[in-house]
Amino acid sequence: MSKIGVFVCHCGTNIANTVDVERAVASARELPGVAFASEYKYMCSEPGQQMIKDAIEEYGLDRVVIASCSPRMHETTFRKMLKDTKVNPYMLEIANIREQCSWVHTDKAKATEKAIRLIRMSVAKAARDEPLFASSIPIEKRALVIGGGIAGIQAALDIADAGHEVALLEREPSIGGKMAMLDKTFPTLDCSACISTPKMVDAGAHPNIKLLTSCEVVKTEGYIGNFQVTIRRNARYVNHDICTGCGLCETKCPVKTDSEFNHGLSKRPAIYKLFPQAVPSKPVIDKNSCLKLTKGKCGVCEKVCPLGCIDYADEDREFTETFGAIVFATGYELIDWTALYGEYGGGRYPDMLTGLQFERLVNASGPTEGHIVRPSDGKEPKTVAIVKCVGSRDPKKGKSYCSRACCMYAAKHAHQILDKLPGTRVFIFYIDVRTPGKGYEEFYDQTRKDGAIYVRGRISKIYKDGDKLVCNGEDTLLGKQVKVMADMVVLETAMTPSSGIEELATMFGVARDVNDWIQEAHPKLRPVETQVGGVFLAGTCQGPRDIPDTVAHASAAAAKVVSLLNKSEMETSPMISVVRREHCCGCGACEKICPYTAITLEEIDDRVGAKRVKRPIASVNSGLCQGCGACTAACRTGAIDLLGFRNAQILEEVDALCL
Amino acid sequence: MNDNLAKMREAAKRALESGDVGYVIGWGATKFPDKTSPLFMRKPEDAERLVWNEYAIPGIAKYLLDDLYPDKPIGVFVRGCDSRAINRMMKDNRIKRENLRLLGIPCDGKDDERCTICRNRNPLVYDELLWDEAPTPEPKDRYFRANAVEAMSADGRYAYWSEVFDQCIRCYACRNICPACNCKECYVDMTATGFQGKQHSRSDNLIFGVTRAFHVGDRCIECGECERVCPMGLPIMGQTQKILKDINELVGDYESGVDAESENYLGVFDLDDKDEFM
Amino acid sequence: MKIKKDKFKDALASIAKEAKVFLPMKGVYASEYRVWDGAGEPFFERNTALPPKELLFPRSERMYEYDLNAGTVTEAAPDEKIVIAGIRPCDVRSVEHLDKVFLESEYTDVYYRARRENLTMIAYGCATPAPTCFCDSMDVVPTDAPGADVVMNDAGNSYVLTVNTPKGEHIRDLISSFLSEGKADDVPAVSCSLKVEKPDDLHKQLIARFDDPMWETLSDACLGCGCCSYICPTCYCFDIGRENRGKTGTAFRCWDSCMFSDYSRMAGGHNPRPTKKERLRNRYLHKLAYFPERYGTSLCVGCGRCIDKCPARLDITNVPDIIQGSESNG
Amino acid sequence: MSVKETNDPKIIAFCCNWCTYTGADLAGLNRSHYPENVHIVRVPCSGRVNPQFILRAFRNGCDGVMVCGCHPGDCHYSTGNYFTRRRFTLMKRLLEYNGIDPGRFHARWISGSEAGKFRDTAEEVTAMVRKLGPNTRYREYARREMSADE
Repeated sequence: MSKIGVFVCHCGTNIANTVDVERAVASARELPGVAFASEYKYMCSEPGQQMIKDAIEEYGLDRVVIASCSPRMHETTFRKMLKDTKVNPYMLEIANIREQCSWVHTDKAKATEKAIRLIRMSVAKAARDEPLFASSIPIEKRALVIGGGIAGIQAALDIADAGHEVALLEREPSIGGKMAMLDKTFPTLDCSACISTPKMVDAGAHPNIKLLTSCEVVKTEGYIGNFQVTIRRNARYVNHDICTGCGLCETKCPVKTDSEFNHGLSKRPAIYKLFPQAVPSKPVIDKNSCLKLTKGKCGVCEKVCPLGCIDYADEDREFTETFGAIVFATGYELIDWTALYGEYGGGRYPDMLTGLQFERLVNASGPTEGHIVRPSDGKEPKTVAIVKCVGSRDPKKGKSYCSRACCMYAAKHAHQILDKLPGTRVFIFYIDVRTPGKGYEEFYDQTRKDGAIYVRGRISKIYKDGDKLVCNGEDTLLGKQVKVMADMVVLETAMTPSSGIEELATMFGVARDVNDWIQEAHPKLRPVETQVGGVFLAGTCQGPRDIPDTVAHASAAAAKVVSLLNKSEMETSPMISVVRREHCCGCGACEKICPYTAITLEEIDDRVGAKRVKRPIASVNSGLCQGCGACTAACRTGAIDLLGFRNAQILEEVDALCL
Repeated sequence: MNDNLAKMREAAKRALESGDVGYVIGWGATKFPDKTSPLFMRKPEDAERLVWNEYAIPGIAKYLLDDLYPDKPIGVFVRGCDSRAINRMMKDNRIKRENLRLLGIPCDGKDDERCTICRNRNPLVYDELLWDEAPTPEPKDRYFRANAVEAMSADGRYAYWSEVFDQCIRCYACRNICPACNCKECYVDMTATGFQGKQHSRSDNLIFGVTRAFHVGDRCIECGECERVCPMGLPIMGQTQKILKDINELVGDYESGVDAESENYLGVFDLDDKDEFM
Repeated sequence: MKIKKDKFKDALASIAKEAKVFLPMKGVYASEYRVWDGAGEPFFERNTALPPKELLFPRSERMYEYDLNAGTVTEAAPDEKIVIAGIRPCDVRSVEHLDKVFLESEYTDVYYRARRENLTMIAYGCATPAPTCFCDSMDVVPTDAPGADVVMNDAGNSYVLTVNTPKGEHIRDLISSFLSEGKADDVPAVSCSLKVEKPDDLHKQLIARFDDPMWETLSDACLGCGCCSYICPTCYCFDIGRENRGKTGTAFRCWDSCMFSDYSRMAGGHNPRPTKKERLRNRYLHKLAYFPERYGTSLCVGCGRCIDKCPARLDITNVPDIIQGSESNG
Repeated sequence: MSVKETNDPKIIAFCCNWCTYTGADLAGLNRSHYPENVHIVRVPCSGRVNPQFILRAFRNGCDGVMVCGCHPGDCHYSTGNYFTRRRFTLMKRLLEYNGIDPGRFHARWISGSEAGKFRDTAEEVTAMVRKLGPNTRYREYARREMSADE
């Protein structure tokens, strides 16, 4: 028989005014299994706690019921208290007789009766409590940052600076991401490369950072503190161990193919660095355009390379490493407007650029060395139309959300045009202008003063007339149709999650929102965590944001990673699911319902008659299980149960209420 | 002897002679002409005892759970209903396809009310088909029991089910024949947890009835075996039909056991599921 | 003595004044011995789906109630007078067997005894054995029931009554106004179509063949449900449980079946009868070997219910057939 | 004491720890009053609630049952309540089909901030169940003299 101690709290007068505490105690004393019952003014106070400890000692109690405020208030307090006693901290039940009784009822007799019932329910549950022990899992003190844009670089640098090893993984041949493509950054107009390339170099040179460029995640197992991640390094065909990055090969390569970095505005060879300041500053061969690799002819680069770095036989290689924490910094892409906006020509007119193409065009290291000219004929435009919200805030054709950065870079683009080509007419078509950031509104004001013409309204159609791009739309403020004969159009298109995010999220069991951005654990309070322990978020993989926000987000994620990696092991809640092997039939219903992929089917050795057999049963990964109990309701047998909330315990509570 | 029976005997004999299967499950005669009993053929000559007539009604797939780790594959004659039972148990990870040798026998319908709602006379999974498929006649009202009960008042429904379950003797034949009731241990026997009272009282019998239905619910293959085996002749398909009817109403066409891959209704969800809760 | 069939219900009404009368009746779903409501028609054409044992040994029976607050235990003492009118001779025999178990062994079951003492059986001599009936192979005479208090046989437009016991005499007195003189010797003999040949030492031979492979074949199709046990008039296993509500509660017993896998499972998980083979063998041996060894008579009365209702159509008569077959072959 | 004498219904509410339980606590902080008949059983997630709990509650003497959790999309465990929704949509219909009055079983989404909704639901359900009177269906009486089955 259990020896339960019941302790009823007055909470000053909070409880005692409405509940007859003496009666509740007297009634608790009569309950089966109760060895001691008492009351006190403030159970959570030092003397209150001491009283419980003394009673445990004196009456040899093995479990405790405290009738007091909500367990959400003081369950942790009392668990901590029990750590110093012989009673296991999980042999504790709290009857909520304040928030759910004395505060919501007025009739003292009835409230007392209810308190008695609530205590009875807790006692019945407590009688079935069992000692539980928090286990600890060791933490591998290494982090994997997936994505080498500014978010990934910042997170990696912060974690590395805190003294932990980081692998910075990037599927492109260089880190740098989208920020490396930008010309100037709003609102300060400092040169993007000037501020991002030093960070890239820092990351590349940091003793705690290992760069994994041209790499992709292919598989992952394990859980917080202990992720085994299988990574594929795509073949580079250049031995980076000996390559010095002299660049001779690039100059001799006969192939010319579209430059990804310049968004097709220029050509690059088949052996190439992504951009001049690439980190690592060593070329790779694009196997899809290399003549040697596609047709077996050429081999020029191999001939010219003074160090013999070229290795056409290079292959994709997979390797598995263990990490304690993962940071998603997979960034964004621009929506493919050409597929969605046929009325804008669907991509047929070369003088219509996306924002990122314009960034390359206006960039001093870009294809035109920063001269704003039309890609079609190299002429300077006299009239430029900038169209915002292409694909954003357009649930019918694109995305319903606001891409957040476009208002500001549209203003920046206008400013750059007016700065480099004074006298150009710049029209900005907008729905709203949103400038919530330090110095943002001032920048927008300045752009208008510079001469940018803001027209409120969407462009309904863009078509070519001679060498003009005719933009039809409505000025909704004036209620008038407008027509702009533009020489160049810049579409500020929506941000969307990077391709491949679905596979990656699925691999880690991380949830995505309706737009496929990674779902944070809590939109307000846990913005850099996912619901999967040990997987964190940095930057635009969680949703559109600009550079300052991205960097802040990345540093926040790094702080979370560092605080995790600073521990050598981590305590996990013992209130998790357990499987009774002899009852489990291995049907897998629980496996499918688990939101954390914490349940897997495991083959166990069993005997059936004289036969030794292997049969599948559900197995709970204590590192992943969060104790939600969804699996238990899916199990028909009741073979899987939740510690702390066992089926039998809940039924006992039901029964106790019904007495 | 009809041609089909000859083909079945031949197939069973061949399978047993080849040594590819440990035994073959079919139907055998009893002392009573209108009853057959599941037959386990172990030797080629046992095939001669096979019968195939309008009384070859009993479902035979469930016996596969008695021998989960056979040394050799088990031969089973499969009609449409047996094949759905097999899909069901494969989906629930209880039996393995490689342990089965499925001899497909398109069914001609049996002398049983429950066969009138049959939607698949032809086997949906098999290794060989012993004779040509024939179209399944248009089934009668799939929810004939549930529709009748739904038409009653709430008090009427309670009275109806009370009358049914007052007669239930809790022999669990319905459970034991059901291919969707395929747990290793039944919740009924988990007395320590106490989900099911052992008393043969109206309430515990009703609770057994509802719980059984809910556990089977989205997995029910609509073979009607639960009713056939009930020694008290209770119309318990009325419970499972109700669940299937609701599922079909909620998410559209839903059938269990037509393949071994489709997810169970209660094993998945849709963000846009109907929300009847405020 | 005779009673006109059209007076039968009036006679029942006279009995019903002092006892609860049960008749074999058709139910909505299955036939059983039901409380006669004063109007219902008897169902004599076949034996009922459910045997009469429920009236002596209920499916679920409250044994005692307790109240720890008051410190009281109240034992159940069934005291209702029951008359079964129209119980078949096979079922009468089953009651005789249950008596042996519950009353005549060293332990007397108080609940059974209380009910049994209050029970009067008016047998109905069977004129229409079902195809699955084989009582005459199990030493039951279909038309006679020496264990009954009164035996009643169909004689055209009347029933012929034979009184066997003082309880029977009491019934005769209750209904005397409806009786007329008549002889019982004109009852035609009735014979079951299903015949079971069994050697006299069947029980010895069966025990000798405890490890015979025949049990496997016999149990192949068994589903492991409790149907046969629950509709068997002589299966008497029960389980005891408690319905606790705080400090008050009830102890009850309810039918159990040796065909269930958890029946013989021990607390540590070991099951001495791990598969259906062992379980079916146990049931058959109990009927045909263990009981005869102990009480000198087969526990099976040949009512045929298990053959009729078994979902897999298992047939207990196959057991003596196999023994007989191997005897005649060997 | 016969159950039919009083009409003070017992109502059990299985509430998820993160939303409804918190909402009920907030109702307390707000000193919102509701009937004493509603008793909360704390569960980590509405997805933890096995439909068999509901049957047990009716069997042993509850007159009304509530299952409450986070609104769809807000589950602390991200997907638990989507399964709850499917499970209890079927179960609610099945209970009604078996003659349990729909007024006796309620599934509700109540967030941690919806103290008012919790109070209103508690009031509404209590009123409804009180009107229906004590539940006798699926009820197992512990003692013979209390048996009052229909």
